[in-house]
Amino acid sequence: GQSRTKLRVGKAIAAQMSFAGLEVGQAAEIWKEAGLDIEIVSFTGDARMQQAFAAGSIDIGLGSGPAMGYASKGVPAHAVASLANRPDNFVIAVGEKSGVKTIDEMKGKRIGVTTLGSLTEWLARTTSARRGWGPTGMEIVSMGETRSRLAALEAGELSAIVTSAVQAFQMEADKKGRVLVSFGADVPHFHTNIIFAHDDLIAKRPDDLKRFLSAWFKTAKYMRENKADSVKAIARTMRLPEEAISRSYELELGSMSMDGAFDPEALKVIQSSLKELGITETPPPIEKLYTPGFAPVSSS
Amino acid sequence: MNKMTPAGQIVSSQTAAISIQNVRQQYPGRHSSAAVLALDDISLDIPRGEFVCLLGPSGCGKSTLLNIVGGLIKPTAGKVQVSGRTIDGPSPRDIAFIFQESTLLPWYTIRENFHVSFKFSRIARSEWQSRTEEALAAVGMSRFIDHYPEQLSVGMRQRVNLARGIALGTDIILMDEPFAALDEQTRMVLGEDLSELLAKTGKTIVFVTHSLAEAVFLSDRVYVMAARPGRLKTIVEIDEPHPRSPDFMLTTRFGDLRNQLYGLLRDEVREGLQIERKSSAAAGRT
Amino acid sequence: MNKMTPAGQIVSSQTAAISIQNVRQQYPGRHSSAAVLALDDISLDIPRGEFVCLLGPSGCGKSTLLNIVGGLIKPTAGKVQVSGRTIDGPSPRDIAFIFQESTLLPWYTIRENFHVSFKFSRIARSEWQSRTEEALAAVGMSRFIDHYPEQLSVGMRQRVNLARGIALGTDIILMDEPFAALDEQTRMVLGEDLSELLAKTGKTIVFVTHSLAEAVFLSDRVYVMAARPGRLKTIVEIDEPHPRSPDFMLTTRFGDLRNQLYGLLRDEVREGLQIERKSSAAAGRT
Amino acid sequence: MIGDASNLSSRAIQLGFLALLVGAWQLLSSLGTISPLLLPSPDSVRIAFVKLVESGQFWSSLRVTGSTVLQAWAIAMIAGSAAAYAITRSRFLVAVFEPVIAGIFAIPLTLLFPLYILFLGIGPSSKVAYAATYGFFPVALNAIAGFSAVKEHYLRAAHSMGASAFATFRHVMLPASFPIILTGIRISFFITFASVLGGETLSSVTGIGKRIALAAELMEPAEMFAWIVFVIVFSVATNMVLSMLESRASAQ
Amino acid sequence: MRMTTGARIFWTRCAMLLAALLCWEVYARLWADTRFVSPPSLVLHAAIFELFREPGVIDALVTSLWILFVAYALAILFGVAIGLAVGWSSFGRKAFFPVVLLLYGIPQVILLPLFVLIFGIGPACKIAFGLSHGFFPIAVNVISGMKNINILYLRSGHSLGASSFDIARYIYLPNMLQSLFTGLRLGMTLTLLGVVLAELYVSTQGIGYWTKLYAETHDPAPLFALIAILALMAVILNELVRAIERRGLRWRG
Ligand SMILES: Nc1ncnc2c1ncn2[C@@H]1O[C@H](COP(=O)(O)OP(=O)(O)OP(=O)(O)O)[C@@H](O)[C@H]1O
Ligand SMILES: Nc1ncnc2c1ncn2[C@@H]1O[C@H](COP(=O)(O)OP(=O)(O)OP(=O)(O)O)[C@@H](O)[C@H]1O
Ligand SMILES: [Mg+2]
Ligand SMILES: [Mg+2]
Repeated sequence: GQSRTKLRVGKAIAAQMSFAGLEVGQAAEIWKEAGLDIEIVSFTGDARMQQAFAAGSIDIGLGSGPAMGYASKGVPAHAVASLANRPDNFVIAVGEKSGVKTIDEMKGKRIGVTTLGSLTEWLARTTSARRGWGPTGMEIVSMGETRSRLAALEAGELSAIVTSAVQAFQMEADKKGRVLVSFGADVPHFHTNIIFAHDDLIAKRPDDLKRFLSAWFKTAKYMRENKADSVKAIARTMRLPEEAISRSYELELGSMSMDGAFDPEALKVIQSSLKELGITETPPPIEKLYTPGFAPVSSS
Repeated sequence: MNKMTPAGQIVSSQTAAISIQNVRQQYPGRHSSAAVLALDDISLDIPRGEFVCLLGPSGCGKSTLLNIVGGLIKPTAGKVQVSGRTIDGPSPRDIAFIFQESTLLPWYTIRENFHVSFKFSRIARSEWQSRTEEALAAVGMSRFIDHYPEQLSVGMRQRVNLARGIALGTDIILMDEPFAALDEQTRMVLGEDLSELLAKTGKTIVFVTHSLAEAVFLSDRVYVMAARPGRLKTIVEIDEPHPRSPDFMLTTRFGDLRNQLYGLLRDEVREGLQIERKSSAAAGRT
Repeated sequence: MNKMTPAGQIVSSQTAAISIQNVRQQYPGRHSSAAVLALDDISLDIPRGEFVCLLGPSGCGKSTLLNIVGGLIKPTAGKVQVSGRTIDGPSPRDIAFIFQESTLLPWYTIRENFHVSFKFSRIARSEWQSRTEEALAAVGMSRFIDHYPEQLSVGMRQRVNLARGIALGTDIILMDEPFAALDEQTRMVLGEDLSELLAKTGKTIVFVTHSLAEAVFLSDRVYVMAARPGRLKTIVEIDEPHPRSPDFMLTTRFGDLRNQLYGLLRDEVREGLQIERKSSAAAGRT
Repeated sequence: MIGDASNLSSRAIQLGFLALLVGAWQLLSSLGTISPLLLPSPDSVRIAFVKLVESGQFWSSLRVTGSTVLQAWAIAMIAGSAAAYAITRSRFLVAVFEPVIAGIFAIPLTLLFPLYILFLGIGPSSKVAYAATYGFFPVALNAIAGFSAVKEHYLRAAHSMGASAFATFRHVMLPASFPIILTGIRISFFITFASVLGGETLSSVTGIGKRIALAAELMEPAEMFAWIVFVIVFSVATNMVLSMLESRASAQ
Repeated sequence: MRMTTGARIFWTRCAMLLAALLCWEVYARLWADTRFVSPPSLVLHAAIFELFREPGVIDALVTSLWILFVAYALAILFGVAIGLAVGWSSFGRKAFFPVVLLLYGIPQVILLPLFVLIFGIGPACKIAFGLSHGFFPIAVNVISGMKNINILYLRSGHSLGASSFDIARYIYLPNMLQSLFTGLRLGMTLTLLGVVLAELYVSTQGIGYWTKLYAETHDPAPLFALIAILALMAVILNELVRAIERRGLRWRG
């Protein structure tokens, strides 16, 4: 057939449902139709993915909202579209053994997040701040991958963890914990996930980038319209039971952006969060956070 | 003591310091065909307070026998008794062993080597220093007390090795060619020392040597061994009191005894070598 | 050739296979005070085709000298010429070196040891097998061709070591006490072989020994060394054609020569030992 | 005299190498082809380092990591050499266990790190256990190699003098196999150190590894490299102590 | 019937393995939290019915195996060569050994981004990173193994006119066989570790990717199966090397 444009697309973490759109798009041959050949590269956190941008190893990256701040550190990549907005798909889950029943009991307790400076940390801090405990009202511990967090929970070292809804539901299914709160209500205006593009791609091959974005949002629409097929593809990708995926599917898709548009309110929240997370010392101007002109994308 | 006995005689085991009874030693080879029968049914008794030599062609099993007596090798068959007790491992309180090759530990100086040996043998620490110095002086090696073994010549190492064995002060000393790397004069001086030591302290010494003169000069009896497989051929008695003076070497009796030993060994060695040469030459031709 | 020369003479270097000129060797010690002067200004020439012996008390620097001639140690001062060329490292095409201690590699069988040596010396592969077999037969060790060195007795190892050095077929052979661990009979047989080899092939052989009889029986001249520091004392000439028969040993000339050597060495060794004993005893008393 | 000259020139070579390394680093970063996010300039690292040292806040991290490393390393050394000693008592045991030890070491333990958290929590003890596990193998394997290469000859001599098992170990086996065992101990140190850092990166509240991870996550490469300087200084210092012990042991 | 020593060793090892698996099975079934520990039977089941049914996993394993192989071969090559060069003389040891140790002291994980920069995200990066892990134990062991040489053997070699290669091949190598092979064993595992770490850091469709996926599920069986297969790969390469070692150590009887 005709030669397709190659794009190297990074995922900040391997197993996240909204990022699984890449595989769903592959299964549904949406990338192929758009003339794209994408190579999926997964990382163990936003920082690593941003380093890969700096090393010029990837063209596009799917990461978290707070990672927008890395551009001001000199990473040659910028946000080009929103991938997911309200963090409905993120929750605080408590371990069965912790004895914690409500969020108010979490004050002064240990909570596990993936990495410091990450979305999960930010969510934990925000929750604490909203409860009037100050940003460090809960002791935040970074624990990397899921198994470590679960292990620490099991060992009684942590009372709760910040995790995705899918994981939390799986915990409930295992009778090892339960969901305490979802973040959606706490943070109505937010960009949970962002699509980043390397500056070279933005400057030199804007058409390829546009083609990618349009295909991505076509995938998003497809996911919304074809739940059954998507669940199957996602379950395969994430190696989780279809029921677990199915259960959080509405939540996840509810937060997924269908056009990538940036929300000024959300940008402001992220801008102020960068300092809280310690990513930047002074909040960068909002215009520096993203590159306009690519979103919104109409998914025709 | 009943002297002048045929090969394989049994001295009353009351008086025997070492009694070797029907000892056989077979070394396994890689294939069973390559196995070597080093000793074949050796029996002999070594009376207490005697200086005996083991004499025999190269490879006849002298070191093997000494190792067995020292309890370092378990014989394939037979047993060894030392002072009436059957040996089942080294008996360091009774026996000092001077190995054919230097066993000085290369990572210690001569002094440290002595001290470690004393420590191994559980000799009181207070004696270490004096024993070391005396023993080294006796072999003319005092100057090298703080040298490492590798800084010594081969003969010097051998002297140190010898001195260390004697310094342990055991009743029985097994020496495996302790003089091999020494010049004749040094041998003689050290040999006289040994003779004197024996006369003074009544130690039992078993001594392997290749020098016929040395064997005659030093020993009360010479056990002559034959090779392939190693076995006892004859015992030659040297009836001359210790300590012996160098004049003994000038007597005709000394010459006769030396010649007797020479005759005992000569044919065997020569034939052994010759036969092998011929047979291998023949094999080479086929 | 001008024979019968005083110590330190210079043979016309045209005819000299090895010419040693003002060689000094100082070994560094841990402290500069512990440094050992092993050789002090030695000069001597070894004529081509001769069999010469180095004789001297233990530790006088014989091995050191041989190592220097072999190009294995760089002397502190002086130089060595072999066939007119100044030596600056081993010259394996001209010189074979037989070490005082066995240098058989323990991880190879005897056969493999030979082959590796031949490989090192760049000898054609086609000759390996026959050279190995012949050399081993000559020392009566054919049977053990597939044994590992550690499965041999010390004397057997020494014979193999000797055979390997000779098998290299160089014009000059340096031997450092190759017979030390052998019985007198075996020594004699192998010595006669060497004598024959010399007569047939005109090789130059430098031989270190502690046996006076051996020195007289084998060599054309004996270099007698003195110790502390090692230096050349005298040269004794043995004017008897090769190959020599065992009957030579029965002549009075043989006895006289032997006694001459004995006298040359005796006092020195004895005094050396005695002085040290006394001085150390004195030191022990203070 | 001779020793001094070769000492001097070997020091010179080492300094030269260090200069070369820093020079190359300087050159690379001033060329600008490598993003300073990946390779910060030596100067910025120096500034960050000085800042760290002046603030004094490095001290607590260094203490936590240092003590974790030393504990884990000590456990690894003792357990490793004890196991090796026990195994080398007989050839049969060596033949049975050496491959087993090598085989267990082949498991990528890093993937099982969560189990250490499960059993030991997120405090230093999980890191100690994790790093000690990793550090055990090089010590054990090297000590097995070292002990079984000891010349029979020396053992026999000690045996003939009636040496106790401990004395034989202390005066014969240990010195004879010292270089090889020391190598195991060295490798064990590096692996232990790397494992502690890795463990701290994966989950902990303090320590240099945590600091490095934090600096990496916040994209502060200069600070990250400054922490690495601490790591290198610590490991060079430890190795110098080992080398000193080594030259003392084989003093000549 | 009397067993040969070889057979006894083999059966003892089998018995031990079996006993260990049994203990693990019992522990995992009775007490362990099944989200972290799987009994071996389930691991086996997962290997057969999940891993080997998944072409992606098989491809990843095959890729990893050859990456491991290449990285290991290079680690041996460089480790032995540089080890020999440094250990050749006491001056070399004194001057360059500290340099090797200094380099070893730099935590490699931290330099991974630089590896990615230089070698890209393909196999080259993983090979280089595996090599950087496997190299050091080999080199360090070679250097210390050379120290134990009996000088007489070297002298004898020189006197025979042996080339440097000859000396390395016939004297140094056999003499240090045991420490060399210990280095090779350590190097094997660490090479594997390096490859896995690189894979975890950036993974396309390699074992790193699958490891991360399986790690996120609440069923450890496939993860354990994957780890077991990785270890098995290392053990097999190890045993291959051991066969060579055994030939070399025959002389010890
Ligand atoms: N490597 C060394 N380091 C320091 N000193 C040494 C070294 N080798 C030899 N010596 C010293 O040099 C002197 C001569 O030693 P050498 O080995 O040449 O003697 P030798 O004549 O061969 O003695 P032997 O007959 O005992 O073999 C001795 O005093 C010895 O201590
Ligand atoms: N470890 C061993 N393995 C196999 N065979 C051995 C071993 N040790 C000795 N032998 C064999 O046993 C025989 C006797 O050896 P031994 O060392 O006792 O001889 P020896 O009389 O001491 O000779 P030498 O005078 O040469 O020292 C030899 O044929 C030798 O090959
Ligand atoms: Mg012997
Ligand atoms: Mg010598």
